[in-house]
Amino acid sequence: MTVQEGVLTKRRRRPLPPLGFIISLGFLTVVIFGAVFANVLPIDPLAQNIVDSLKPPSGSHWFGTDELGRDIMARVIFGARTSLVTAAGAVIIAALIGVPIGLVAGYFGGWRDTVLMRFIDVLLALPNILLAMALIAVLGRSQTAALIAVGVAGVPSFARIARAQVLTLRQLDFVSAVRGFGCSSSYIMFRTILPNILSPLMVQVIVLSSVAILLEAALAFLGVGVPPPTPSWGEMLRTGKSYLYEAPYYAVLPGLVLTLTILSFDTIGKQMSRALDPRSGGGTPGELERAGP
Amino acid sequence: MTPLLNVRDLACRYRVTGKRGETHWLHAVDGVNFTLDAGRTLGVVGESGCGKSTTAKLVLGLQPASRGRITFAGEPVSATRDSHWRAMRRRMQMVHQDPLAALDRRLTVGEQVIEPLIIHGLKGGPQTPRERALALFDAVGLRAAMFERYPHELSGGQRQRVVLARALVLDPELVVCDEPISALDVSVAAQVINLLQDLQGRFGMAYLFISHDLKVVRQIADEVAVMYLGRIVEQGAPDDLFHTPAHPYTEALVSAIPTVGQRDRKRIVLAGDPPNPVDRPAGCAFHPRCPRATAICRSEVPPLRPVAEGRLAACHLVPAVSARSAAA
Amino acid sequence: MLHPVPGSTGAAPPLLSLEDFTVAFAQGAGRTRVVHGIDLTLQRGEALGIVGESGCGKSVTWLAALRLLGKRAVTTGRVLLNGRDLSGFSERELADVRGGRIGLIFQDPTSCLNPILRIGTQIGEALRLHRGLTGKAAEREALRLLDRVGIADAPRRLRQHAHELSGGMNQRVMIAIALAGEPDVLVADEPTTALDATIQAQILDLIRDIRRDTGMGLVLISHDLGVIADLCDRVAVMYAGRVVETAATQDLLGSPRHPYTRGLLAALPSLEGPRVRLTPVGGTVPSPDAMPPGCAFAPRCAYAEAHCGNGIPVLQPAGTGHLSACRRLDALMGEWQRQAAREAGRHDPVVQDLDWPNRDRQRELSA
Amino acid sequence: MTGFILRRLAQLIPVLLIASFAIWAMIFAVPGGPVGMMVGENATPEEIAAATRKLGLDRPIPVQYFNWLTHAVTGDFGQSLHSRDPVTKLIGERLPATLQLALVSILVALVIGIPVAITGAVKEGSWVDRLLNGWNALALGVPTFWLGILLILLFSVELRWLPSASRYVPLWEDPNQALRSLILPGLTLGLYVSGILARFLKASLVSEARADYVRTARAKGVSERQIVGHHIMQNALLPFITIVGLMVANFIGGAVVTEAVFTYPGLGRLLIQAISTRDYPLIQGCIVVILVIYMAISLIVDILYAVIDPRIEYR
Amino acid sequence: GATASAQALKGGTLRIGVLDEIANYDPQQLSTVNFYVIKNLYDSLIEYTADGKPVPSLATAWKIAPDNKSVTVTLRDGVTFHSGTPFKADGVIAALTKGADPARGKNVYSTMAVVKDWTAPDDRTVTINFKDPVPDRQILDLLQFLIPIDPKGVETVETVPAGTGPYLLESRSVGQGMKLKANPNYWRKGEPVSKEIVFTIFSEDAAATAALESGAIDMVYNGSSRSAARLKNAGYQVFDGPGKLVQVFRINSTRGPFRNKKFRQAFNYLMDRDGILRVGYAGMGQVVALPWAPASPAFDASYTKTYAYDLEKAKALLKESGLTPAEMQDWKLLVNGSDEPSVRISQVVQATLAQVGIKIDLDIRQGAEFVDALLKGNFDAVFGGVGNVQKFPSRVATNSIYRTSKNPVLKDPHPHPDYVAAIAKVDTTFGSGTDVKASYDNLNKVLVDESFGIPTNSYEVGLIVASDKIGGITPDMDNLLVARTIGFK
Ligand SMILES: Nc1ncnc2c1ncn2[C@@H]1O[C@H](COP(=O)(O)OP(=O)(O)OP(=O)(O)O)[C@@H](O)[C@H]1O
Ligand SMILES: Nc1ncnc2c1ncn2[C@@H]1O[C@H](COP(=O)(O)OP(=O)(O)OP(=O)(O)O)[C@@H](O)[C@H]1O
Ligand SMILES: [Mg+2]
Ligand SMILES: [Mg+2]
Ligand code: NI
Repeated sequence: MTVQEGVLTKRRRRPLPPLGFIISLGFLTVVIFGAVFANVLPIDPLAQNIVDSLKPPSGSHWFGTDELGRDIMARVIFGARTSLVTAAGAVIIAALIGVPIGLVAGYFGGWRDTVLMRFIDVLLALPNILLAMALIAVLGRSQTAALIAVGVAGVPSFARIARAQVLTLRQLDFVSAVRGFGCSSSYIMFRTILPNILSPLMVQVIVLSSVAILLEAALAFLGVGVPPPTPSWGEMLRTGKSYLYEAPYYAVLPGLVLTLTILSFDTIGKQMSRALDPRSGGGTPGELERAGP
Repeated sequence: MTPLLNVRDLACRYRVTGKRGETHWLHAVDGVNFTLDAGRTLGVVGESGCGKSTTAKLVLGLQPASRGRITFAGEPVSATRDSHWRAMRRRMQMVHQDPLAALDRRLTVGEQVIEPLIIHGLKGGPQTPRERALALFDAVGLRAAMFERYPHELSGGQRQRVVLARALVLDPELVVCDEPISALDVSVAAQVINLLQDLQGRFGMAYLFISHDLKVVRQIADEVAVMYLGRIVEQGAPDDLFHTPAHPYTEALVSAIPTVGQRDRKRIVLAGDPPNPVDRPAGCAFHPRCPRATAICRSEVPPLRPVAEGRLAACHLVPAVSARSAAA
Repeated sequence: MLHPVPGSTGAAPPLLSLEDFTVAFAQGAGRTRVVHGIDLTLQRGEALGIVGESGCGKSVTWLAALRLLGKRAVTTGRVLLNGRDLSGFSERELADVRGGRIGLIFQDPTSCLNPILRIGTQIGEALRLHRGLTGKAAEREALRLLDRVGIADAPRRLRQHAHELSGGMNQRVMIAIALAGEPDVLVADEPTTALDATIQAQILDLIRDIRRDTGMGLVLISHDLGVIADLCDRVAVMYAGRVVETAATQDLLGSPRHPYTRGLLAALPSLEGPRVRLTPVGGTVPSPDAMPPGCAFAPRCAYAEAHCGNGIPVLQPAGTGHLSACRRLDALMGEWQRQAAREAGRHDPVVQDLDWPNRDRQRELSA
Repeated sequence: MTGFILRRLAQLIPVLLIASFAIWAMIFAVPGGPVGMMVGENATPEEIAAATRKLGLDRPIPVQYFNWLTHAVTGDFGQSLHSRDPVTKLIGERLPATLQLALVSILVALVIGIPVAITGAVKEGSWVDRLLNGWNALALGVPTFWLGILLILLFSVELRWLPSASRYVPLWEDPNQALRSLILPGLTLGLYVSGILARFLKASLVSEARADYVRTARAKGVSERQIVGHHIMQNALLPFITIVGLMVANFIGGAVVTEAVFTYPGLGRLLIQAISTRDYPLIQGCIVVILVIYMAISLIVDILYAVIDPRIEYR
Repeated sequence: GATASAQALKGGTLRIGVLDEIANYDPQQLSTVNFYVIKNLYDSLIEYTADGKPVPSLATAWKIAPDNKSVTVTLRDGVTFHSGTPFKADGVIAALTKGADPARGKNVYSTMAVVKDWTAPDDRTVTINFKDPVPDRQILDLLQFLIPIDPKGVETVETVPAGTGPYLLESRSVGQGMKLKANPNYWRKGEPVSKEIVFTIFSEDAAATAALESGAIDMVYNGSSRSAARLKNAGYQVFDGPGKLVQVFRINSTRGPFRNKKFRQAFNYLMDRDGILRVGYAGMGQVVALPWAPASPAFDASYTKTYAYDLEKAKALLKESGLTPAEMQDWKLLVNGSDEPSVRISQVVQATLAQVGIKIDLDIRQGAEFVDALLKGNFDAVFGGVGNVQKFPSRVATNSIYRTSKNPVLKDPHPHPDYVAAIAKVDTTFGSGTDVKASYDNLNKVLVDESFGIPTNSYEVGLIVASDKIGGITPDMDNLLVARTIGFK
């Protein structure tokens, strides 16, 4: 007598995704394309031309040049690489640490839950940016450090999502059923529960990607991110901010690209979670995952 | 002959936190005794929250009991998750209420039927896991073509068949069914009831069949136990028990069932709500709602004792018969 | 008791009637129709039962009739209350009808009450809206209502919240709220499904008593024929968004005239009589967006013939006050009568097991 | 209730102990110490040694931690190594500034967020809703530091209406000056938070609107307006309190970026400065204060929640 | 000289934007962050005019003994400390005692190295004795550096100012700024002009200049050359004092390829000094190849031409060094991340090096971490400004890289004995004859030959950018902020 019976026996036609989603996807594709193929493009983010410093956008330099006469657009394109690599690495780290923590805490409960969640609470109580800065202080300033710092800041959100999902799933009959077959705890955690929470975790990956990009940029903006001369959006904003009078485009254009990237991730993440929430008429987690077959 | 399942003085309590943060003990199951022979069906009925599901979990060793002893085919059942416990899983299985919830939406139903075999490392043997699963698909009346489907692509009845096939794939001796048809439509429920009976006829496993629907229990069970607030208050053959209930609670329960056939039947409507298991009434737990309660009911807990041929009841007002005649 | 057959109107118009009522849900670009043209009437003071399988449109029909389904639901046809069409009503007028003329109660009483408002506030709201009562007068009336629905210790209960009351009590509160507007009809959508057997009996008794005292009409939606049989004068059986049979309760239970109704009855286990093997109706209900052509029940029907697939059967008289929508009605009625005579006293399946995938194996198993 | 609060307070202690020890241990893992900054880059080894001894940094770390702890429990967080001022004084100067900014930002966020959420929820699916969704996405997606730059560019560089660098002026002392200073950072931060609040509130409004009791209210004949205002809103606001509380808690140390853009003297920037100068007592003090406030706010939120929502019990 | 124009100025509240939080009020911990308070809260014994002429301050007269082994100072009468204590010899002695204490001496300690002891024959006279004869200019530098401290307040001088200066501390809000008010008992007549100074700390140059432009402040002290250049064009007054710093590419010659002298010398040609000056300092300052400001007696402009940017010469030297390309690359350029010009010019050098095939990484560090690396000599190379370049040439040795003993970077024994000898020569050549000049020339030759420090340019420190309403700005030898003469036109 469940509603789902009626709904799920037939797969419904899904409406076309909204325009914003398509634009976002398009924009991200361009950014990712640029980041991946930056090396083969005929651009050099490091080539200095001190005589031509701080020139406004023109035919030869679409985004203008920076204080060392480097092409801002080239730096924005290579900056995408920095941002995306850092964000991707950070999200992977966050997931690799956070998900097992959440799984163990949620599945076993008891003292393990208490200990792990206290740890997560501490991480959570410290604002992300401070946590990341503290870690960078320990690790020294480098891309790896930024990546780890942003990753650790993302651990709590993965842990909590995983835990919350486990807590609901653990109650479900199909998990009890698998448990009833006499399998080990790790089998249930990693073979039964984990695949079932992959979809919400995937959404979290997308959501966290935008958070990670933002956090990475914020760190660079505060001067502790990926060190120069490696191009980085946040660093460009940081430097650009001190040339607001001479060269307003310097801070504005990279900021625009950064903002659009974040917005795109956000839009895509939202669309995905809408697709995951059956109540908003998308489908079931299972459906999204197997969109292929 | 030792019974397949022997439950003695089983009890289980949960710790619950009260309104002001104080701890209470909720006695979900409180001294349950019964036996179940191989190949037989024991039906358990009772209102919501009376401890049916808890009993089921205790019997399967999915949850530790706070008191009592369970033996399965002569071996004690414990809830410690050791290799013995795991091995025991092969011999006892559970069927849940909502078949959709009991299946992993992410795996094909075929994979899920095979899963227990994989977990128990039963990959070799005379049949491959796939052959074995297909044979069971056949037995529960599913076409082999459905093997590759996902749970949401099946109907409710078909899903429950998958759940049954999965429960049977390890060849268990006991299947605990916790309200296996409550989530199904009337017409589909009938299919599953029939199937359960047929499978028992073919494979000979015992059922512990839990339901709040007396009519379904009567249809399927060889013996019925009526639970009230964590205890069995009456037990016996279904027809006898439902036609001539001995315990006042059973009587009220039976009379409360709206039936198609009889209109304007005299109903015993119990006053009040089912009591809170956190603060059990003293004496007979049923006394606050019992139309016939007397002083002794308020003070003394009635034991479950034979009251007629093959019938047990826990009520002070029902005269006991001698142990000998009960055993006959 | 005899009821006028719809169409053969008596003197006064029926209290409530649906005429060719359909409901569809907007689904992406298109629409899925879930209720396909229903004709039903309810006389003043009558108790009408609606039965049918899950998803057949029992709830949707009545919610849509009162426009409680939101914008995604699109209805056609007419809903007449005392002869006036509700579809022409403004939101304001409709608000007066809801709770004022037609009271509603639902399946899960606890979730149907606002969790953060006191019981008293929620009853008071209905009293204010429909009877203009506030303050002391409202409180007095609320106490009376709680008393009426059999809640002891009413003054205290008024100050409590839904989660502090049991399910049965909450359903009583829901009834009290429904009664607050002194409606002409109570539409009860599976009011006891979520409740225990003993509590269900209490609620059914309560509804019966109130009806006896107030003469209020009742539409009782349930998938449990037993519950309907207990309370209703007349029953409408729905299948896949249509009414397939309607008759006085005794008549319908005693001599069902539609294969689906017969199947439903045969699939029910019973507490009485000898234990017999149940006869399930094979297959499943078609989903609203994949309706078979012709009779929706035909694919599951043991008596179906080729022409059942052409054209939708309409309700036709099958006795006094008895309507059934089956193309083979005449043929089957004769057959069933003969069969009944032949097998009087024996308990045999009424319908054959049809869509059983392994019918042969099944026989072998049961042998 | 008292028991509940006491229990929650007791839970605070281990968290603080663990956190403070972890931080203490961590800051010693950090390269560079406070001495260099104190003695300057041209200092001689003698000066360095003398300064190290003076700060007690030559003692074993557990001893230092224990020293700190014994003082800290009496409320004495020591002196800043850098300015030699008591840590409590330094924090005490920054905290009101931080709270003031948090207050203004939350007000901005509420003023923008609540109407956006309600309109979006009431008109769900319409073009207005889409527009507001877009607005929300923008509010969330635009990095505060970029928005801050744009605002400065517009209001300070171009129009010269407002100062580009904000100062802390207590609102009650000079409201005009204080607001001039707070308006840009408050807007920057508030806009971002309004996005979070609006999204959250709308989601809970929409999900509450689907709840059964709303259907009951309609069936009772309650008007649509009252259903939104009375039934849905009240229920949706409950979880909303948590979010607002969390946001405020997060502002205490987490508004660093906005503080940096507008050079606002908040607690976050004090901490960053302390980290950069390796001012150990100040780092510890700041973090402990941030943690305590965070937990205090979440405790207050929990209590509020339990007081308002009849379903919640104190645990 | 300022007094005359001060007459025409009006007092009032002077609102000054600064970029640093002061470390403390100790006048002996003189670092750029304290530059804006020291000369306002304290007075030194003597002062220099912009062209290096000593003038009296708290000392009314000073007499250097003929053997250059002592100096006798006569103290001003009628001066009181802020606490009300009269200024006497004990105030000078307190400062001398503190300065000679390695634990408390701070910046003064190294300058005090030449001092043997001191005596105070009476309240108004102090005689300072030296271990060895000390050149005149170096003695004057010491007197200019010595700031009398209230003997009662010497212990708490870090947190409570204890001077005789023209202003009193009124209030301070850490991280935000401070307020000074005029010292009513100040001994210089008619000064201070402005009755109140409000310092506002801006974390960024841009914010400070924006505040100046919006009229929220009257002047910015110690802002960047870049915004000064921009504001100058916009009609603001820009004052650069004589106390410049010289940016030096400091090389740790004890490490890796830098042990190779030819390799180091190549860097003399690898510095695109013009580019560095433009990118780093908006062209404000001069390109230099020696660590001297133009005001320094050792200043020699010819070196700048000789060692101009020349990749070919550099390549030739690199080749001569005999190092393989792989050996040349294995190092990092340490960068002070808190200093924007350093970040920029380090990137310029990085790019230049890439052109001659040397790929290096930047090791950007902030705050304590950077100072720590600097103090421990934990780097291969780093840009760092050196001070005291306008004073007696051997004062350059107070900068860590140029230190002759206990050099934290080069360690002991000093790897460049020629340089140590050259400094000693300068220190022991008295008078003003040709031998003095010769000792300077020798030092310059050794500096470029050893090449462990490659000066690139001089740059402004303590730049003052003021609105046109402001007048009466007095230059200071060290470019400290001297606010007592500043007022409104
Ligand atoms: N994990 C638990 N923690 C606390 N109380 C529990 C827990 N599980 C069950 N209970 C309580 O124990 C009692 C018995 O629960 P049980 O699930 O066995 O009832 P049931 O008879 O199966 O009811 P239903 O018919 O509703 O399924 C109930 O009051 C229930 O609230
Ligand atoms: N809001 C809705 N949007 C789309 N389809 C709906 C909606 N509500 C109901 N339906 C569909 O309408 C059909 C009829 O539903 P309805 O709730 O009336 O069934 P029912 O007969 O009341 O079943 P049950 O016994 O389960 O309550 C079902 O197929 C259901 O899936
Ligand atoms: Mg149960
Ligand atoms: Mg329904
Ligand atoms: Ni009738």
